[in-house]
Amino acid sequence: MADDWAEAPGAVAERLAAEALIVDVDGFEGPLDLLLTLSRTQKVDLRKISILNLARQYLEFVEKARQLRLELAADYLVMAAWLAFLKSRLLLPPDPEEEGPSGEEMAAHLAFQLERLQAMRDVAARLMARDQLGRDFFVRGQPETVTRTRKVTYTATLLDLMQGYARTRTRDEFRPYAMDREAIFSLEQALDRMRGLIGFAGEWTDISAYLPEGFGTDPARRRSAAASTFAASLELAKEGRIELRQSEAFAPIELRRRG
Amino acid sequence: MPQDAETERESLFEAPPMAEQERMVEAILFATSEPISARELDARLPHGCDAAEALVHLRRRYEGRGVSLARIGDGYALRTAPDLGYLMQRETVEIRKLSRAAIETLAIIAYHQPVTRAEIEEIRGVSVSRGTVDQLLEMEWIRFGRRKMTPGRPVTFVVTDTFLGHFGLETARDLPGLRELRAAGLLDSRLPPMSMPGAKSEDDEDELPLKDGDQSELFEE
Amino acid sequence: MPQDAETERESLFEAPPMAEQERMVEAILFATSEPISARELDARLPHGCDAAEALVHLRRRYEGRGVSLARIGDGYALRTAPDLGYLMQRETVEIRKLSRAAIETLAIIAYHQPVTRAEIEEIRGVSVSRGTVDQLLEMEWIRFGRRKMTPGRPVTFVVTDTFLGHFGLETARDLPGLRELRAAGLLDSRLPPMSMPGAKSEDDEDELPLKDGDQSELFEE
Repeated sequence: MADDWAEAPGAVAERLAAEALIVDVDGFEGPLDLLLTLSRTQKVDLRKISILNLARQYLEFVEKARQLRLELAADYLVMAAWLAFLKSRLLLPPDPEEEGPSGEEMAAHLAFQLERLQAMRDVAARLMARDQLGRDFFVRGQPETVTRTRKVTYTATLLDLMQGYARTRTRDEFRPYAMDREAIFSLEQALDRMRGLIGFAGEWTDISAYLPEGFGTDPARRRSAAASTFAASLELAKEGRIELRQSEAFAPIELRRRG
Repeated sequence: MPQDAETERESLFEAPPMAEQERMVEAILFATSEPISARELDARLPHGCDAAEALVHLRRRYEGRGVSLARIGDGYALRTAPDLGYLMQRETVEIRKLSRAAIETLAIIAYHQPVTRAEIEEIRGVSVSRGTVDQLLEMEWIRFGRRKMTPGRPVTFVVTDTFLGHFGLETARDLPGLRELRAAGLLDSRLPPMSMPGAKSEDDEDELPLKDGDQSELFEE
Repeated sequence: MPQDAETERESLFEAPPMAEQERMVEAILFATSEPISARELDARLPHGCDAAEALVHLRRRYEGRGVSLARIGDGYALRTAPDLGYLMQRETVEIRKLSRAAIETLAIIAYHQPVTRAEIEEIRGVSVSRGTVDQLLEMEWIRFGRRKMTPGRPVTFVVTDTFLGHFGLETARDLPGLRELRAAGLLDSRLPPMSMPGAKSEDDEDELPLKDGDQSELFEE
């Protein structure tokens, strides 16, 4: 390996450069950044760069890093593997059987990536070199606040008015109605209750076991609870969470958890 | 032009031309957060500048403009022209729905006018806040009617023509009665719990529910 | 109706002469440090004014002065002339030092917008740290754009008017070198051929770093 370095023209400078790169490996922002830096040693337009040379440089770099027992992040090694593959593609005659992009296509894309990254760095530098607010030009130092006066106008519709009146006049009518609701067990309530309980329903269980407490004795309340519990179990069966069965008409309905 | 001024200053240490000094003073006055004196300006301007003279030019330049050079104590500052102060105010008109308390009070006045505050409170079952009545008065939807010939001679409230105009009514008697409201399906039987006796809505915060005694009297009616 | 009365009253007056409109716009812009759009100006000026025309006059008036009228996206604002920045040491605000990664990410967003995180990573060849994006978002230099109509519907980033205002750009089209980059095809989104490192799926939102085990496997290859 050392012989190779010595034989190549300008090898000393190149080796020094390479060593400097290795020492500074933490300073690179990934393999593409490293490739871009390496490509500068070719001293040509990025469009005319020799990807083959670049791949060789990169692989030598990685090899040297391994000899120095420097730990390289995984993506550098992924790139090394890929460049080795690219190198073989570029050197060997194309295999007509082989699928995927040709070596030239891959090389062209890498060249494009390097050129694009360089271009973005150039424009980033141009952007930061522009006059900047707060450094080169300035905003008004004594902004005068715009005072906002808010005028609120209120409105109401005839419907609001009539409903409002009806509300005040019929308030008493709603009291017994509110009491009525105590005898009702709604579908929502039944669903809530059953969702919480079906986790434990491994075995076939009579659906009447799911009636809420206090709803079993009073006929009106029992009727309401039975209807909503039955409707809720249908809903849960539809959701695929439970199975239902009934051996014959009017026989007890049984349910169990599914799966 | 600016570059010329700068190179001139640097090579000959000559003061920039007055026009340039003027724009320097203009920029500094624009950007400083406080009024700045002529002495401070001199200290910030290149050597040999005459801030006082530049200020005279600048003041003249801004004469009659939307901005003027104001002198504040020892300092100078650019200020928007005093006659344009009204542009620095923005009036936003916001249309809000009347609160439930206001609507109910208004409705009772419309249906029962002339009606005293005590009567309104009796019907609503809660005390009527001064703010609610004031708001309706201010909107010119209600006004004071005749005093009632009962002990204490309480004031009464009636609705106004503005009220009738807003709701498209010829007279308050045109308002539909309870039975008609019910027939028209306007009596919402599923009231939110807020409207339950004793429960207060947010806008009713300043309203105190009447004692149970008062309320039950009403139900007996 | 109060609204009708108002519009009627306003239309009785003619719009003020253009010179007056110009000083009104001048006063409003002078009073604030934030850009204001022509539409907002119209809303604040008396009925019948034409802010857009007044702005044209005003821009001309401030040409070559110490303060100039800048256009920032949809908005207009007065700013000191950049060549006088050296006079303003006292006003200079500490501009947060951005990392190289943040600067490059910002440039990529500005030149490629709307751009996804995956695209930024493709261009830079490294993953974009959350901190970098957060910092740019916090500075209000970038914001989320529309989701891309590609699988996973990834979010995109675009630059803001605050960014444009900071760098004295009227629109993102005025970015330095934009035309050359486009002509050179460097702004095209060219997908890498399969099997390239970095050719990953778009919706790779939270990419996990490789485990140590994976790394050592690679060494053996």
